[in-house]
Amino acid sequence: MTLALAFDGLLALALVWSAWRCLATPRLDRAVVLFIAFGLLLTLAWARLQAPDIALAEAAIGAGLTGVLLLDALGSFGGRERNQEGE
Amino acid sequence: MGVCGVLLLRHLLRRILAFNLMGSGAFLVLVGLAQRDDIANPVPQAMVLTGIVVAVAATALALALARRYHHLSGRSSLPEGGDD
Amino acid sequence: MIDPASALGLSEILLALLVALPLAWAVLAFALGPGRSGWVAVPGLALQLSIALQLAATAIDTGTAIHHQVGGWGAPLGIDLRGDGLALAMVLLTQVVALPLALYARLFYLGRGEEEAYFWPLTGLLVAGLNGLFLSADLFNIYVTLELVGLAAVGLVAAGGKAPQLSAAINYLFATLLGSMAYLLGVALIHGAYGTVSIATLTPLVTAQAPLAVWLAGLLMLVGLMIKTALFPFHGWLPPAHGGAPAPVSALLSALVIKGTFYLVLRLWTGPFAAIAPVVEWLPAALGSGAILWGSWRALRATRIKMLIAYSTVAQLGYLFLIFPLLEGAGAIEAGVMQAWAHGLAKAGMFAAAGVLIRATGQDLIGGLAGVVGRMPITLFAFGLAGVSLMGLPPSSGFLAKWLLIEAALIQEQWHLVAVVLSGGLLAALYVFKVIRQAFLAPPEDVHLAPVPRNLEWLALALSAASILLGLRGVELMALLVTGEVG
Amino acid sequence: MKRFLVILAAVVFVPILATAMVDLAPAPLDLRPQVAANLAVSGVSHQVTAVLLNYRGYDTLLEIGVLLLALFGVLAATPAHRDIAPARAELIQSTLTRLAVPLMILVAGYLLWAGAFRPGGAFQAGAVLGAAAVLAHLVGLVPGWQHPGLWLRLGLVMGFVVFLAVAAATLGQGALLEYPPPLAGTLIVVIEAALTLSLGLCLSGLFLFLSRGEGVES
Repeated sequence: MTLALAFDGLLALALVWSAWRCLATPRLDRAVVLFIAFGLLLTLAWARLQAPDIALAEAAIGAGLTGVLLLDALGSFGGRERNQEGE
Repeated sequence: MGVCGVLLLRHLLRRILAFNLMGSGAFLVLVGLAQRDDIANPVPQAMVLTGIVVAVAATALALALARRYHHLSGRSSLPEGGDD
Repeated sequence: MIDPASALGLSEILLALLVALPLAWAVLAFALGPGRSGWVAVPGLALQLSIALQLAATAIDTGTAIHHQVGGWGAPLGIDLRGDGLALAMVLLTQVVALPLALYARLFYLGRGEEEAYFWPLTGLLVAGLNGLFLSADLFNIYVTLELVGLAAVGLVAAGGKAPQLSAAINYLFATLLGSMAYLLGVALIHGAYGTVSIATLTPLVTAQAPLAVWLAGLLMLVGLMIKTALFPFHGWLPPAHGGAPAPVSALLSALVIKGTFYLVLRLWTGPFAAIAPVVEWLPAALGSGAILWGSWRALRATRIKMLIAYSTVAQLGYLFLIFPLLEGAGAIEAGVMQAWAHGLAKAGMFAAAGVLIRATGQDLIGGLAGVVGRMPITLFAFGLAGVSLMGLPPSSGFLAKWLLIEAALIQEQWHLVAVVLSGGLLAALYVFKVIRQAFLAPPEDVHLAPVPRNLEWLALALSAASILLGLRGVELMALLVTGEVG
Repeated sequence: MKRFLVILAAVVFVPILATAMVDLAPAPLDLRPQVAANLAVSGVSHQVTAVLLNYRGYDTLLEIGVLLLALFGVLAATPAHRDIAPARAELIQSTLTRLAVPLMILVAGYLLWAGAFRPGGAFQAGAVLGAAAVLAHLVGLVPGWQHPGLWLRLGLVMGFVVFLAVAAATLGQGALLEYPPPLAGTLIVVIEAALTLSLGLCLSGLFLFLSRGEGVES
């Protein structure tokens, strides 16, 4: 029981941390990768919340498809904006 | 949980990321609060499934607009201030 | 009280059709492909208008709201549709404005296949979303309709646009998504607190007991919807989006889309949150007053005609939110709905007229309108009539709306609201005359006006005239509003 | 200034939200017994699917509308360009993909079938189908889409049309989407099958249409 609780606590921390890093990291490509990691962690969280349907959908749509869309967009935006980011 | 990054970040792609994180937070609240007794509740779970599809639709539209804008203007963040 | 699901009456079937029909012609329009799709939209909208009229008549006759239990389950397990006076009045407004605008759009997009191709499917989903929003009695279902409306509106603004239009669309998209997320978090908290999202089931529960989470939810939903309604100071996204889109789109957005979220604020305020809302009743009114003054001022300063109209929308929205401190007394809802109608018709007419003027003169600066009075008297008359309604001169519906508002404010001795309404009318007069006066100036010698289909002008006039004439026939609308308030 | 205000708002908001959620008393209403009690007549034995396609099927109908809407929006915002030759991938990758795609289609079929009584269903299956198409596109087996032809358009809207048609048909008998209990299972399977195909097409369409209009540079 305590092990499960510790796992949940760790998972929650990891979720918040990856979300924060995803927005705070200066590099866009890293942000996208962190977002996909966030999606996978979220999948785990849904599984812990006894929501296997959502876990499946999150893995396929949330992390998978959205991730691919983002990566593809990243490619089209190219490396140019890193210098615009300074604001 | 409180990811209010949409307002702060300038780069379009980052704002789209922030929106997705915000949505995930709301979904977690929806399901988490409904099963405080640790027994699965199918009603909010189905709502979240609906919500995920809506979110991916919104994300795709946002990406399409952002890419098109980038393509046309060469910029990846919106100009400050309105015009008249 | 509610009929068993097996014995559905005709009006209950019609209620569901109001959502199903536009969905059907939207996908049909897409499947048919560019060029042929307009033909399904107009009959579809005409049918919807007749359904809405029929339902309104039924509601007035029977004096009760019309229910429809989707899936036959009934709330809270299933989702209910509920057409009471307020909802039907807004549905009717939607069809009344959308049908002439669809005719207008057919002419407007003539020979522009590429731009037209996605106008119809997007419009169909927009109308379906609006009808669904007005009729739904389920908070989560309303979230889905909100997204339907918001994304359709963004798609319409963006369609075929250049960079400035896209930037407006993107800003609009983020504003509307931020609003929906706040709303969704509110719904999540409500569901957590009560275990249901059905409005009818919720109302007594919230009245009985409202923990902190529910207050927070109410606040989140209120702010989210205000962002989506573009209430001052959240109005930043509206003028570029409404001012930058093609004329039929601007008209749809200004006349209808923002009314959807206003309706929702009103619905929640008088429904589930009736017990806790009065604590913050000054907030919408204060922001509304700010909107009237700031929007009118910016409209006066605008140099481009559609930006002027868009800022005028910001100002006119302000009146809608003045009613909230007055809701405990009589007449406030009537004033709000009358204002929604008056502004919806007038603003649709005004954007339609502006579209004609811009098409004819080939540019959109107010300064370029000199001399159009001689060439296009009908359009200018349409613009003027819409202006009369916005100013609130009798006998227009705008006058009726402002009169009802002032009357309610006087009864409850809210003098400052009276002052805001009166000064708003004065400012509206100033910015409308700014355009009209320019049109009466002598034209420069070498002015060439492009030919514009005459029917475009007549349609603009029809919308504006409707806004005036409604002032004479407001009684029916008022009769509709009182039905089903306790049902 | 703006930055400071937003951070301040977030710092104030998060503890309030947390307190509000911790303080919350148990909800007075619990729909779980109702969901379970009506499962027998809902036509499926998995609770989430029952909510999704029966009790709250109307939500799902509108949600497919939102997905189509995003597709229309993407199409409207990105004008078609001349065809671009798809990038040729390495032999190994493309061979692997050739193997993976049928496998993914199989998985999608399983998920669809499983949805009736265990986790899975049209959305997950559609997503897998969409991912398969995207993968195939990335290694050059499927070219990017430019103009949606008639058949593609029909495929994209088919799921929605079938769903809407069932809704309209049930409207005549009872309420919107009120399935007659003996037929409920069949109707849901028909809707789900059509939805899976269209969802797959829509989701991959979102991807495949996205990159058009930028063909000149890539």
